[in-house]
Amino acid sequence: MAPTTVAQPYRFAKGGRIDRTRPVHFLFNGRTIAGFAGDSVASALLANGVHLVGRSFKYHRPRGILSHGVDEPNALLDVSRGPGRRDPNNRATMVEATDGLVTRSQNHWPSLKRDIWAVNDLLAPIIVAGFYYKTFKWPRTFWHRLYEPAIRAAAGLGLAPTEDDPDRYVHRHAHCDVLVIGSGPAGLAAALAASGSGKRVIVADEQAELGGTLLHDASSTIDGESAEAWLAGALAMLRAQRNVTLLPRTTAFGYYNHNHIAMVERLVDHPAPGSTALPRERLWQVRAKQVVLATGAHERPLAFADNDRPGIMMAESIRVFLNRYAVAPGRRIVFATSGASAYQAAADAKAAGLDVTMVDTRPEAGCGVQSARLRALGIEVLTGHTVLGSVGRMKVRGLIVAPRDATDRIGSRRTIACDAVGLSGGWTPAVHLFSQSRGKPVYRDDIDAFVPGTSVQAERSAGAAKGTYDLAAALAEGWRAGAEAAGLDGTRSFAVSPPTRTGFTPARKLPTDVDASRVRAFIDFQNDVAAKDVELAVREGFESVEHVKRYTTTGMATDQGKTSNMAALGLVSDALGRPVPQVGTTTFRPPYTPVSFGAIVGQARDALFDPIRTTPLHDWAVAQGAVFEPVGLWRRARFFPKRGEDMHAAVARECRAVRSAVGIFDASTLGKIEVVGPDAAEFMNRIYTNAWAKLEPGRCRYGLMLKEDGFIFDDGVVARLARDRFHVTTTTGGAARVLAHMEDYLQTEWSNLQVYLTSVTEQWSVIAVQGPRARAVIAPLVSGMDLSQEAFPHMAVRIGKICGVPTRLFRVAFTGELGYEVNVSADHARAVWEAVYESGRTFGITPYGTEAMHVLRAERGFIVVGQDTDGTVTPEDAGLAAMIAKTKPDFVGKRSLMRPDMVAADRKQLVGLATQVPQLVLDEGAQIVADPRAPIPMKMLGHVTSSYWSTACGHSIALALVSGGCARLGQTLYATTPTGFAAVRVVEPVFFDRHGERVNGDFAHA
Amino acid sequence: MRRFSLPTLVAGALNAHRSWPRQWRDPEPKAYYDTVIVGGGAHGLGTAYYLAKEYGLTNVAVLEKGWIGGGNSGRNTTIIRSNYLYDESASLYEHALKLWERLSDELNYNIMYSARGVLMLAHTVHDVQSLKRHVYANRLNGIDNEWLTPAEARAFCPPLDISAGARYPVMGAALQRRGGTARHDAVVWGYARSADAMGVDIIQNCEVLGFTRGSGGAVSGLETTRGTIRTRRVGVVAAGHTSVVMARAGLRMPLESFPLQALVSEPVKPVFPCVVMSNAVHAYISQSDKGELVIGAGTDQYVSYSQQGGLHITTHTLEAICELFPQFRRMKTMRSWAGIVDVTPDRSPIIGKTPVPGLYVNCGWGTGGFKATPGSAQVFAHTLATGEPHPVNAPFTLDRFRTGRLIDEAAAAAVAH
Amino acid sequence: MRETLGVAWRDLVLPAKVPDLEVPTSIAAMGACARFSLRLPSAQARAVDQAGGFALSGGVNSAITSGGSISARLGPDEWLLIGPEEQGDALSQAIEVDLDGRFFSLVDVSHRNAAIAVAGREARAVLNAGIALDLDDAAFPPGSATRTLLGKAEIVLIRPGAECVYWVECWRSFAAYVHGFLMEAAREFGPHR
Amino acid sequence: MLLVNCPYCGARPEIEFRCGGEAHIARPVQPSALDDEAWAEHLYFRTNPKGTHAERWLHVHGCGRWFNALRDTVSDAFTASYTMGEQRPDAGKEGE
Ligand SMILES: Cc1cc2nc3c(=O)[nH]c(=O)nc-3n(C[C@H](O)[C@H](O)[C@H](O)COP(=O)(O)OP(=O)(O)OC[C@H]3O[C@@H](n4cnc5c(N)ncnc54)[C@H](O)[C@@H]3O)c2cc1C
Ligand SMILES: NC(=O)c1ccc[n+]([C@@H]2O[C@H](COP(=O)([O-])OP(=O)(O)OC[C@H]3O[C@@H](n4cnc5c(N)ncnc54)[C@H](O)[C@@H]3O)[C@@H](O)[C@H]2O)c1
Ligand SMILES: Cc1cc2nc3c(=O)[nH]c(=O)nc-3n(C[C@H](O)[C@H](O)[C@H](O)COP(=O)(O)O)c2cc1C
Ligand SMILES: [Zn+2]
Repeated sequence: MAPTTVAQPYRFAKGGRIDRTRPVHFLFNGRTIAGFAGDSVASALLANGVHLVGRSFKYHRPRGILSHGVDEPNALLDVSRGPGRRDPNNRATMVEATDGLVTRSQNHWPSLKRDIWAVNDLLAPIIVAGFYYKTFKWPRTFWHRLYEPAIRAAAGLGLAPTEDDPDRYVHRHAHCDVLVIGSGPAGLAAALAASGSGKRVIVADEQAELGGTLLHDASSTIDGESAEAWLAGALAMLRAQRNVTLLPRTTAFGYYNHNHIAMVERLVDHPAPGSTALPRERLWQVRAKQVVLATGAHERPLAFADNDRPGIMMAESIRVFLNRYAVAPGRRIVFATSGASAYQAAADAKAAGLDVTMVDTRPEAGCGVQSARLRALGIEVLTGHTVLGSVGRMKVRGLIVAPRDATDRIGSRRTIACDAVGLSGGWTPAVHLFSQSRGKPVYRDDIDAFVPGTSVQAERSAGAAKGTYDLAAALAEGWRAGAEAAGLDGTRSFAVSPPTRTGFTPARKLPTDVDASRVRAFIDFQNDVAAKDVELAVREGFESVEHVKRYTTTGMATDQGKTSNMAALGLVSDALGRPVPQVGTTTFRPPYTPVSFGAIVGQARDALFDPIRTTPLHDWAVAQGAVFEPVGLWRRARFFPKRGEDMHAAVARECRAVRSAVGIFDASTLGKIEVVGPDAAEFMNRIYTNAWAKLEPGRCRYGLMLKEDGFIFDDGVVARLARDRFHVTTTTGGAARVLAHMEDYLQTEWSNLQVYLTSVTEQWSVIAVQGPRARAVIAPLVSGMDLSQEAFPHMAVRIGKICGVPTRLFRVAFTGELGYEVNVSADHARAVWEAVYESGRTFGITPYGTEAMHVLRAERGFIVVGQDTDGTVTPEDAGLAAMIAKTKPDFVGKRSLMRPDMVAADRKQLVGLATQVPQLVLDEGAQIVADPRAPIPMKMLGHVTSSYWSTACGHSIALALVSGGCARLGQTLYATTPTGFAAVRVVEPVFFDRHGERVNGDFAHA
Repeated sequence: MRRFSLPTLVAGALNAHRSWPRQWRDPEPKAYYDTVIVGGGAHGLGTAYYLAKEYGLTNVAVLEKGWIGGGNSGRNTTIIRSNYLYDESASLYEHALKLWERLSDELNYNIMYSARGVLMLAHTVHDVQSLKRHVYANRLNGIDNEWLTPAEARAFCPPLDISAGARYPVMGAALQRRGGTARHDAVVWGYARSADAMGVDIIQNCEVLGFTRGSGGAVSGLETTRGTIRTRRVGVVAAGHTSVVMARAGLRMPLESFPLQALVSEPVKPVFPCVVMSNAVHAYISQSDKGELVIGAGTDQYVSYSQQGGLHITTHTLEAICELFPQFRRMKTMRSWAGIVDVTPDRSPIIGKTPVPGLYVNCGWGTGGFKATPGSAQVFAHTLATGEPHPVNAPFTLDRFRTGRLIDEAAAAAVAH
Repeated sequence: MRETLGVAWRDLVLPAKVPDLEVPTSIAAMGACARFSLRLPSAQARAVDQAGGFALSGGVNSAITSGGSISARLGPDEWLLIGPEEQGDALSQAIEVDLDGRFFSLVDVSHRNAAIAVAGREARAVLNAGIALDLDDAAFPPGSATRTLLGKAEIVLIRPGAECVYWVECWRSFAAYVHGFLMEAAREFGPHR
Repeated sequence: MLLVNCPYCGARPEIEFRCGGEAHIARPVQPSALDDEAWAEHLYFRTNPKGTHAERWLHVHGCGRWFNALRDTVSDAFTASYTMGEQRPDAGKEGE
């Protein structure tokens, strides 16, 4: 077999799992790259002889493709799939080659080949680990103006997206009995075993194809079949089962509490984007009864000088490129290894017709039969050698090796010419998810690796993820894990031939013949951390592996150290002379590989970000041109501007209408709770500060509610409908928390009370009709109720009909005017509203919004909880001492009011403020001081809580909380303004209708 | 202490950095210390530093159960600001901010304090009232904080979406220009190095397991995983673990510990110039010098010491981030983590004496104590050295929960209507 | 349903449609219903067994359907009773009669809720875009009902019968969100209505 | 996200619940009889244990019932849930 296609000079004519009938073309740095369906961008680049694909983070060294999978630290590309569909830092090894992709290398200027920032490589002796902590401090202002911007510009990898993402993302919750993560031999065996139980099985694998290492295993047979055929058979069997869900392109990235596993499935990036109704990615949240982790293992590179040149890659990756993608990463390949698995790669390369040399760091005696077998294939095998470096700049041209003896004496150097190098420093089981599940990995000396220890959650590991590298053993282990997870007993063995080549000798940093402290042998390729950086950190006292990580940044790149973490902790172990298990690993954290914000957010964007709650009268308000404001999740009409009116004009007009004639207001968002039961009054007595026992059915009362800490929590008008039934109203924002507060006390403290609570917020829409003409407006519409002053006084409630439908009619006046709040069932609200509006036309009925409502209530000195109070205001502070029933032995919050600081004289109390300049409307939030000429920091006495222009008063009005405020009536104080201070006089917090006479409206006229 | 500077760094390069000394020693615990600090976070190490530097107390040990900085000091989103509402808080955080501004010089360690500005967004009328209240209060307290219109906010932070059609449109913002971020680990290491140089013993892998008590119940020593240490003055600065440590002295605390999460995106070139916080949608975000977007999420709802939180918490935050910055939907999270924060009922810290003679506590920083680090450390050192609170920490007593004089910044930002 | 004889018409928050079982997913708002929230200590429920024709015998999180009515038990002492719109008054009276003398709370919530039927082969996939519960037949068999969350909205999910038809009830101000959410989740399953 | 066992509904995802903090802190029958210290203790002081924690949960988006549960605050594993008013199942063993 030899590479043939001209367009893809490194592509074999036959073999691999690519589909030669489906060519694809994409751009890399403007150049068209040809590949086939089934290629990754990395394999297609290699097929075209492209190795240089990026620049490193710090030194801007030329970098190539190191691996074939998710562990890729170097080959990070900017990928665009059309307008708005561009994002940085994609692993070339994981992006499927598709038509029309536009890919670019990153982190260089002006070009990949010629990168100015590469000067950093010359500064490398200075810019070692942690250098920035030692310098850039002088002169002080330079940090912010010069050094930091320079560091920032040099760092970072790709360019953040700048456009809104047109793609969709969705979520899916799923449950299963057995979740198998990884579909290599271990995972497939597990799935096969588990599926037999008939229980629900989900198999997820991050690769485009299921099969794991079987996808590139050209040499093994399983139970007499080729690996490929066995894989096909296994998949066919699984596909045929209804209880099995197979999810390729699905990465399990987070293992959370109680077997909650988060996975992301990629749905559209592989075919042409935008062509289907499919979302780009789906976030799966799986609650699994049992989990099988068959996530395989990651290969480790070897650490030697200049081990990072393009063309130097993992040995197993070479095997993958050869067998799965039918690509030759080079024609003359040197393998450098400290273990056996690379021999299989070398054999496969040789079989593919490539020129192969094998360099093994282990002594001949340590290599067993492997070296002899390889030599028998005609491959030169150098055992007992070290690697001293590489040559080549933009691409490796040779590997410098030398013999070493048992005492690490280095023999004479030899440069082996090559165009690709395969490294293998052994394997690291992917224990990420196990560790996230809170399991503690334990160190196995024989394989120099951490493997899953005791399970903490309902999971088990199998295969290479557990350090089982032999294929037959991995299959058997997978089978057993799957069976056990499904509650079956049963083991199965698999006949595999030839036996897997396993075993290696850990090599932290290959011995060298030059000053080791000057050698840059990279361990974390992406973050440019060399072995000597780790050693420097340890020398400076950063002994914990966590300190080393943070000081050197090793393992902190986008690959999270998949290829480097073992090397780093091995080096720490060597430097400290402490065994590896005592050094320990750093913490594995989600996500296993980076996950788009979009996937995590899912549908929650635009209109689905947060529900927008609207009332049944919303559309009417929209049609009237209302301007809305968000209040919690609600949208409320703030004002109803007429043509040419700004907010102030509109509000002034709305207020005037209410004061002089009649206004109509949508108060439907008020919280409403029906309190029912023989103990309802007793319950109300305990929850509210005031007394309820004597409130007669048919009457309303303003209620004040505290939290147990004594601070005002909520308020509202409460109607007693019957002895055993109250209709409670709460503030809009308080609806849910008041109900929760009540339920809490009812269920947990006073469970003996016979009371039930039901939210009726949305059952009843509330149409407030306020103003001297209110009665006249509704009178023609109501039936079954006597609206006369005597029969239906202020603060009364009646049940009857309006427009022929039931109503709970409240006579209340938050505006201070004669007013009704018409409660009607929500579906009737629009009809009733329109009828009221119609009926009011003759009186000039005017719809008003929340802003006017605020002005009107402030003119009367009515507080709004949450605006005039915050969570630090007592009833006394708010001027509501009268609301506290002196006779009640207890209510929620009462005890707290007796604490020393709750009765202190300097507490802030609610007062009114009159500005010296009547036109001036203070800012809400303005602070109040006694002497504006006092030095800073100035003593603040309080702040403005509400402030409006009052048309009714002809001047501005304000409410404020002022220290010792009640004793300051008449004093002149100063409130802050955007430009300075304004003089204000402390007044009673009532500005209009001081004695509350207007609530009788047209009755008074009558 | 070998000075850190560009010349010494270059000199270091000449010998391949072989001769840099340890930044702090690894001493064996002594039998007796005048003062022991429990907790090797930035607050604890800073306390030891100021004890040595400003009060000449150098027979001091910092005991850390793991590795220094491994607690919240090493896992926070590094936001620094001082634009707090109440006088008590404002003076505490401003005290710290002034120290931040010269901390790199003082410690001879570049802690990368970066005053890039903290922008707090208002999305509702109520937010506007609340943030203006802050702006005015800050002004009178001599703390910079200014009110910006939406357009001004966008000019300061170009990625911000200020379109009126947003779910929660931006109605304005408060900007503290002196606010920003710092390199959290460097703060820990810088304090450790300077404290160590003055003789403070920093003892890692040393967990405090119990207290020994002398006459009148006063503290006489500590039981630790590395033996008994005698001392008459102990300052507990154990953040999320305060209740656990204090329980060993027989004290219950007004604290609950919750996992608080954060996450970083993959690194990208500079795209985000400042810090943005939004209380209404629960998000805060900045970009680190290395390029990651650093995003703070919320706490889980239950007490936990697990340093692991649920996915729904980070989801909630990312929703908000993408709402404010829709262009970041294709950014990817690279790592998420949690710390355990100790939260008091009024979300303000407790710094001062306890009912046990000789035992002092500095805790309750909850989700926001990194910004206070130098200030907290300095006033706590004062309290430990003199036995009396510094004026700045005088209001932050344990006693306030009895009297009701709470310092409740969060309650002051109550949700409207 | 416009105004007739001065009686207010009833305006549904979502226009009602008929569910279509032939397409992969069908999302259809339901017509008006009479609904009650009944609260009754569980011991009392055992004693009376039914009220106004609504069975009270089911376990927590079950729904018993008879005729046009559903009795969904959402908690040990809580039922959501759904009946034909026009029988609202008659039903409430009948319930009160049946429970007379006992401690209970009956609150009319007919207009508080809106209902959307999600039907079709992919109904579960659509619902599970926002519902974290296991909707498999074994876990949520016909005759199940529960309060839960769909995305950020609280809903009551009822599976009245054996077909793949799920009844999603939510407070009316959440209806636009719930409906939008379901439509968004159903988009990938092609034609639906 | 935890899987919380509601005594009425069985295992449900945490998002359906609201955690109400430490359990078995009964509201004093006569709060006014407590001195400031004892009242502060009731309001604010909590065990906050590292280990088994008895805590209150509300199945707010489910059956609407409050109940108690035991959970280990290190592993986050629940060991029991029980209805309001029931005794703590490991009574006598707290504080271990
Ligand atoms: C995710 C996250 C984001 C945050 N974001 C911000 C932010 O943006 N801005 C901000 O100002 N604040 C933020 N904070 C809060 C801030 O991190 C903390 O308030 C601050 O770091 C506390 O510092 P500390 O030194 O007191 O605590 P820590 O750094 O936690 O130190 C306490 C130390 O005590 C040790 N210890 C505990 N028990 C014992 C024992 N028995 N014996 C010995 N040692 C013990 C611990 O191991 C730990 O190292 C955030 C916190 C988190 C978790
Ligand atoms: N010769 C050696 O020394 C050696 C060493 C290691 C492995 N191996 C070989 O590796 C194979 C082991 O089989 P196996 O099944 O354990 O592993 P595998 O590598 O064949 O399969 C693991 C699969 O898990 C997937 N995966 C990993 N993490 C994932 C995640 N978070 N989400 C979704 N998918 C994820 C991967 O894509 C991969 O397909 C055997 O063929 C064995 O011979 C050999
Ligand atoms: C401001 C800040 C920036 C961080 N940046 C990175 C980063 O670039 N890469 C990374 O892997 N982790 C980063 N982390 C997270 C740490 O790796 C680690 O998760 C965190 O300190 C908590 O420790 P733990 O995960 O070991 O428990 C960062 C943390 C913080 C506080
Ligand atoms: Zn329940």
